[in-house]
Amino acid sequence: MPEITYRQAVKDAMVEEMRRDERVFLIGEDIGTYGGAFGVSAGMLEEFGPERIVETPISEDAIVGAAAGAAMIGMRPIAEIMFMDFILLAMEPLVNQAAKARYMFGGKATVPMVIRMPSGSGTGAAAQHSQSLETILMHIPGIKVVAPSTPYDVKGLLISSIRDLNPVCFVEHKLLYKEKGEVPDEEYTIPLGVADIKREGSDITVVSSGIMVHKSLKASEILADEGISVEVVDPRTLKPLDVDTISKSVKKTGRMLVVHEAVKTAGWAGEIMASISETPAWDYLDAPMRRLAGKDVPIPYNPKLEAAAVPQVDDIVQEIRAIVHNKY
Amino acid sequence: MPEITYRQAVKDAMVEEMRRDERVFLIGEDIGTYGGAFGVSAGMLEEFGPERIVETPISEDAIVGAAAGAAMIGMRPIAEIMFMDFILLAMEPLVNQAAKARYMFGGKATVPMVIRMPSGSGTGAAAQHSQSLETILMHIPGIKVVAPSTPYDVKGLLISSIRDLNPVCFVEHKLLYKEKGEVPDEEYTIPLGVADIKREGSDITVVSSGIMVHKSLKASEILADEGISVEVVDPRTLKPLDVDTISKSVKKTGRMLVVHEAVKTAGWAGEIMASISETPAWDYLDAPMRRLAGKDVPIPYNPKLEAAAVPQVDDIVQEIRAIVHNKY
Amino acid sequence: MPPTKVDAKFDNEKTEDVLTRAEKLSLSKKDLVEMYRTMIKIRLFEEMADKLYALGKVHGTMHLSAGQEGVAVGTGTVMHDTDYLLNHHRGHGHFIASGADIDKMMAEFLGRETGYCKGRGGSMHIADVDANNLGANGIVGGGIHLAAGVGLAIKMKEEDNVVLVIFGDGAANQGILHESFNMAAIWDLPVVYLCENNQYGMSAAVTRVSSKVPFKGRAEAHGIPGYFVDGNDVLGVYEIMKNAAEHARSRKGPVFVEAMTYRYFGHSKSDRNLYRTKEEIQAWKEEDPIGRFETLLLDAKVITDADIDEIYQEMNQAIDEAVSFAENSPEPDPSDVTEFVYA
Amino acid sequence: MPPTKVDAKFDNEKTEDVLTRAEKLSLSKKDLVEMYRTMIKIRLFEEMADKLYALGKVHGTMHLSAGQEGVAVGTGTVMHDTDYLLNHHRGHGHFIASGADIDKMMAEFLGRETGYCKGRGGSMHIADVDANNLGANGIVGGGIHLAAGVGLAIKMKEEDNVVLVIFGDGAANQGILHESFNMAAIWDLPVVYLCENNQYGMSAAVTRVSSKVPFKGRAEAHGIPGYFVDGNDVLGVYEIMKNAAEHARSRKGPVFVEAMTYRYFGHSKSDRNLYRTKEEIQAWKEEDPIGRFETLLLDAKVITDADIDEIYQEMNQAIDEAVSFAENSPEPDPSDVTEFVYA
Ligand SMILES: Cc1ncc(C[n+]2csc(CCOP(=O)(O)OP(=O)(O)O)c2C)c(N)n1
Ligand SMILES: Cc1ncc(C[n+]2csc(CCOP(=O)(O)OP(=O)(O)O)c2C)c(N)n1
Ligand SMILES: [Mg+2]
Ligand SMILES: [Mg+2]
Repeated sequence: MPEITYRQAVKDAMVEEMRRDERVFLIGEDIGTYGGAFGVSAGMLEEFGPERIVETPISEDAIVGAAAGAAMIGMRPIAEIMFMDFILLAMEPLVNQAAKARYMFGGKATVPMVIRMPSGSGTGAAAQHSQSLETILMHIPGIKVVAPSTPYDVKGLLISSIRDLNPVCFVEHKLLYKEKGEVPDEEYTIPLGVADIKREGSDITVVSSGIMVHKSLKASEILADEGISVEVVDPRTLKPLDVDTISKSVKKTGRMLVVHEAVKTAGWAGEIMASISETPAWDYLDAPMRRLAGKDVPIPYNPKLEAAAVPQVDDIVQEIRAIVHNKY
Repeated sequence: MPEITYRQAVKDAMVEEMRRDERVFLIGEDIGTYGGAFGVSAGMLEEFGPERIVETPISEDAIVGAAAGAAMIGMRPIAEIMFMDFILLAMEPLVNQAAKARYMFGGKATVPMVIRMPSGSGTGAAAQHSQSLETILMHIPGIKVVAPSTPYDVKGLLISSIRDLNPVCFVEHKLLYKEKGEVPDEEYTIPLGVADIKREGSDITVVSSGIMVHKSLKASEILADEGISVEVVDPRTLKPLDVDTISKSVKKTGRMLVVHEAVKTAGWAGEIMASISETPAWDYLDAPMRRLAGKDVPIPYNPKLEAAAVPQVDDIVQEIRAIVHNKY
Repeated sequence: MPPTKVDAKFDNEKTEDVLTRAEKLSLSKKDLVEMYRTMIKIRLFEEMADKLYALGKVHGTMHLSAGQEGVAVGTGTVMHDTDYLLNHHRGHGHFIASGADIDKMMAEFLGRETGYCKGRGGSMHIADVDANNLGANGIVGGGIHLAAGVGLAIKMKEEDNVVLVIFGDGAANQGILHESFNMAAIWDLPVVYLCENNQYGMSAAVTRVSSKVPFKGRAEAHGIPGYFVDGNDVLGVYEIMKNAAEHARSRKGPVFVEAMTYRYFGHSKSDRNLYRTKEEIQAWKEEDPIGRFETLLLDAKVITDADIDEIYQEMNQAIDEAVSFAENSPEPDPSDVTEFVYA
Repeated sequence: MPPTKVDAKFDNEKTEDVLTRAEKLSLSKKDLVEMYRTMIKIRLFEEMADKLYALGKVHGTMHLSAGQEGVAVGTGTVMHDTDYLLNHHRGHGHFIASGADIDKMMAEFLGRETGYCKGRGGSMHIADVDANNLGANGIVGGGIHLAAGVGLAIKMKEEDNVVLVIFGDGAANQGILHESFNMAAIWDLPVVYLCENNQYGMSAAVTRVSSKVPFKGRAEAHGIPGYFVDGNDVLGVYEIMKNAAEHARSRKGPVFVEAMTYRYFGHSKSDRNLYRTKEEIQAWKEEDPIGRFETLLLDAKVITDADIDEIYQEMNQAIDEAVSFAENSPEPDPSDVTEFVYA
């Protein structure tokens, strides 16, 4: 299988779907000649023209609203919000309109749209360009939330998201754009709501997504040398959440750590832990469920502070050690 | 002590603080002659005049932004957002500006503002006027979140919120406005971050806030007849959260149920459960921690559906029974 | 005219009698009667809704548009069935004027499974997506961004219709109007913006919370043609809306219309009307859109008193039937509460 | 003039030579030299920042304003120390022109504890709240709502200053501008809105994404006086901004100014400049605000070539000192990461 980048996988999924289905179009800021702030759509303007690569004014509220309006009458918009932080300018159309239309109208509307948004810290862009806000989106009935960690997952999940009949928030991690991975040439999809076991292990289940999957895998390798066997479960879709796969893993390992970059308080680790409490896996727990998450701070500018604000490989290693060695 | 309504307690706190401190002012839609959509500020225009009861256009984004701007230069605005749902139009100034200014500026700014917002369902106002979005606000570093359940708590906490140097989201439940309770004549405050045990008990800890405190108390009475002794802990301040009081209670009872009206997925029950996992109370648990929350739906219009969408007394009773009788 | 808050000349001061105007507008006598009938239907329908509310049969809140029928019917008569409608919270009249089935509307108010939204939406969210009615909206200004997207999709799909988005004077102060205007203007979208200025946004007099009225300057700042019309003159609304819709339909880009009118009922059910006087309400009632049109039609002998009686009788009967349809319809089953979240 | 995107006449076409203009504006020769010096300071400061970035010493991204010094200095010279400033992401020039300490700025870029924000903010969030600089902003349009509140608070506190809020042409399409304009207009707030039109919002040419330019019609639609000025004519900016600030200062309400200018560097560090031509950049460089002013000053013998050399030397030294101050300053301690969340 050829290796492509995460960035390329996003683009390939969009390009292939746009070729397949003329209802699909891309809308957002600087997505044409500039190729998007992260270069994801570079070259798409040439292939699809300005009618389908719709470059907008800086008006996030109207971008998301317009995408929702177009979706309601049968189009399949993909809106690019340049940084996830800016979805905060468009919560009204996303939450009050797109997410609720189907329900409010008694099942008589569909709003098939995707909103792509790069999340996360690590680029030195500070407090207003580094947030991980996926938990907020998970809390809104009617929205699905996808957060892939590999090029393979990106492509398969983005295609499914575009074909989904609901508003899907597709959370890309900006530090992963350069990450490479194998992706088949032939078309494939990954269903929304299915987790993936990124590494099998027997001592502890680590649930993490996006960039934290990679950090967790690195931590697992380090720990393997110490004889600690870590299973890394990547939900891939945060909503709907594949509780089943996680709970099976926890039943097997008896321990769980959730790792996310989003700030700790009211972050989605709580959702995973609450979900596990609701399954029979609870009875198999040999240690308290734990979480390792972003500190409760806006992301600082200084690179050392920035690194200190979110979980690093070493933090994960230490936390797993503590859990496995019954320090809690 | 005289009995006053929850609505009156909100007003009394605002009026007393406005008399005490001329930096305090109220800003929002229809808060003057109309007295606010829920009648909270009725009469305040007469006492304080239009300079301090600042009636705005319908522009939530600018209301919250303006409050933040005024706070940054030393005023103490109280912004009324007519329904909590409309804070979604003002997430940018709240989250990207007000919450972060202090941190981004290296501790050199303070943004002492309160945003009051009525939350919750039960009035037949349907999907866009009935949300309970407090969890979203809890997830934002720099913001405090208060959600009182009684007139006494309202008054003491609102005064503290107004005097706090940070942005405080003050979540009122619209079905509680008519609720009566004792409130002392003399000035008092309740510190933010301190939970209150609303009922003592020994078999199970129920953590709930706002209207769910009342429903939990009713459920407790019913269960008392069956010999189940319920302790009801009301965090009052959802952020910062008084984990200590909750964990002490759980240590004592060995069981915990979190009840909130907010939808279940990624709702704050997860935060409580995760916090308990992080305390020694975990070891005292005799049953899995459970949550009872709003269903993952937009609030429907039909009254029976609307009632079915959020926990009712009977649901709480049944859930507690199941936990105490080891059904999980 | 009563003491309107916005002091400006309308863009189509009328000069001729009703039949001459009608002829110029290619409206037959039958059309005129139909317009009159629809106005009556709306008025009676809302009075019934108010009654049912008072009886505790309608849940929640409700925003009545009595007094604003001139705007609804002048507009509804212009628009095509294939046009998209993004309505606002005070939109019963517009929906009826666009051809709604009042049985299903009433059933929705009563929260029934047979209602337009199967009882999930209520008055504030009433929609008929299959018929291109994309819903009323509980968010003030909540259809304005959607409109840009619908306009964009119309262009992409090469449909030959337009989208009409309706909002109040209060909504005109939401920032989204600016974004939507700008988008519609740069992309020449077939959007008709209709601002129904009923003098108040809840308790806020339009002139107190708005920098400059009439609002058309806000559209013109984006190069969008703006019109200001007497909303209580149903033919005037028809005329201006016809031009406006034609502008959008012939792909000349977006257009903005502001119609001056007045609501008689309180803003919603919690309104104690403290912010306006009885005299003001009375003065506007003397300019009632139905009353004015009725007088014109009677004077021109388009209808007789007997016709009027008959129309009232017919409409009352239709509304009674709607109520009984609604009351005899089943409520949703509470166990279905989680249906319809996802498609 | 180079091929500006916005095709319109400036509101203050200059007719006189520099000394006559200066006299009319009550600017002494010393003032003129000071303005020139500040422009040089900004230019050299940013060039150094760019160098440090290339060396990997500056983290993250940075938005340079080289080419826009005319707007910064024309404006900064007008404003009072007591005025509030709400700056934007491309605001180094404005901050320096308002009297910033470049040591603390450089230290902030390098993420040091001695920086304006103790290394927590960086270029995009640089602020000096004690000196009434309420911060740059990473959100396009993110200061516009704050400005209404600052203006309101100024009125409440009966201060005699004004608030200046600066934003780009791209930001002018955010809906919040409409809300803020409306609020400022109805309450007569002392807000000076300055739109720095550098022809692009990132890669978006202003005329492609904006319905109508110049933007002043958008202010005028709210009854707010609007001005359009050549931003590369520092005296022209000074003149218009002086009138504008005076308007707000004398409590006549808000005012809007749009200054036409151009940025030479890419939008930010990821910009490959694909959306514009070298020729266009070159054409604008021929209208460089520093070059134009320098020529005027030389022609009028306000300065000599030797003075210029000296100014450059002095400024380069100051900037080198700033760099060494920054480099010798401590970084924040990572264990302090949770400080400053709450007051
Ligand atoms: C975003 C938002 N803010 C506030 C409200 C509460 N509200 C409902 S209708 C209304 C007044 C709207 O005024 P206008 O747009 O003039 O419409 P009208 O009610 O007069 O028909 C208000 C403030 C809301 N529903 N949504
Ligand atoms: C709300 C928001 N949307 C998008 C961006 C990304 N962004 C940063 S600067 C910029 C262009 C701004 O253009 P303009 O306002 O003209 O200012 P300029 O950069 O030209 O000085 C964009 C799109 C942002 N920071 N905030
Ligand atoms: Mg109105
Ligand atoms: Mg620009």
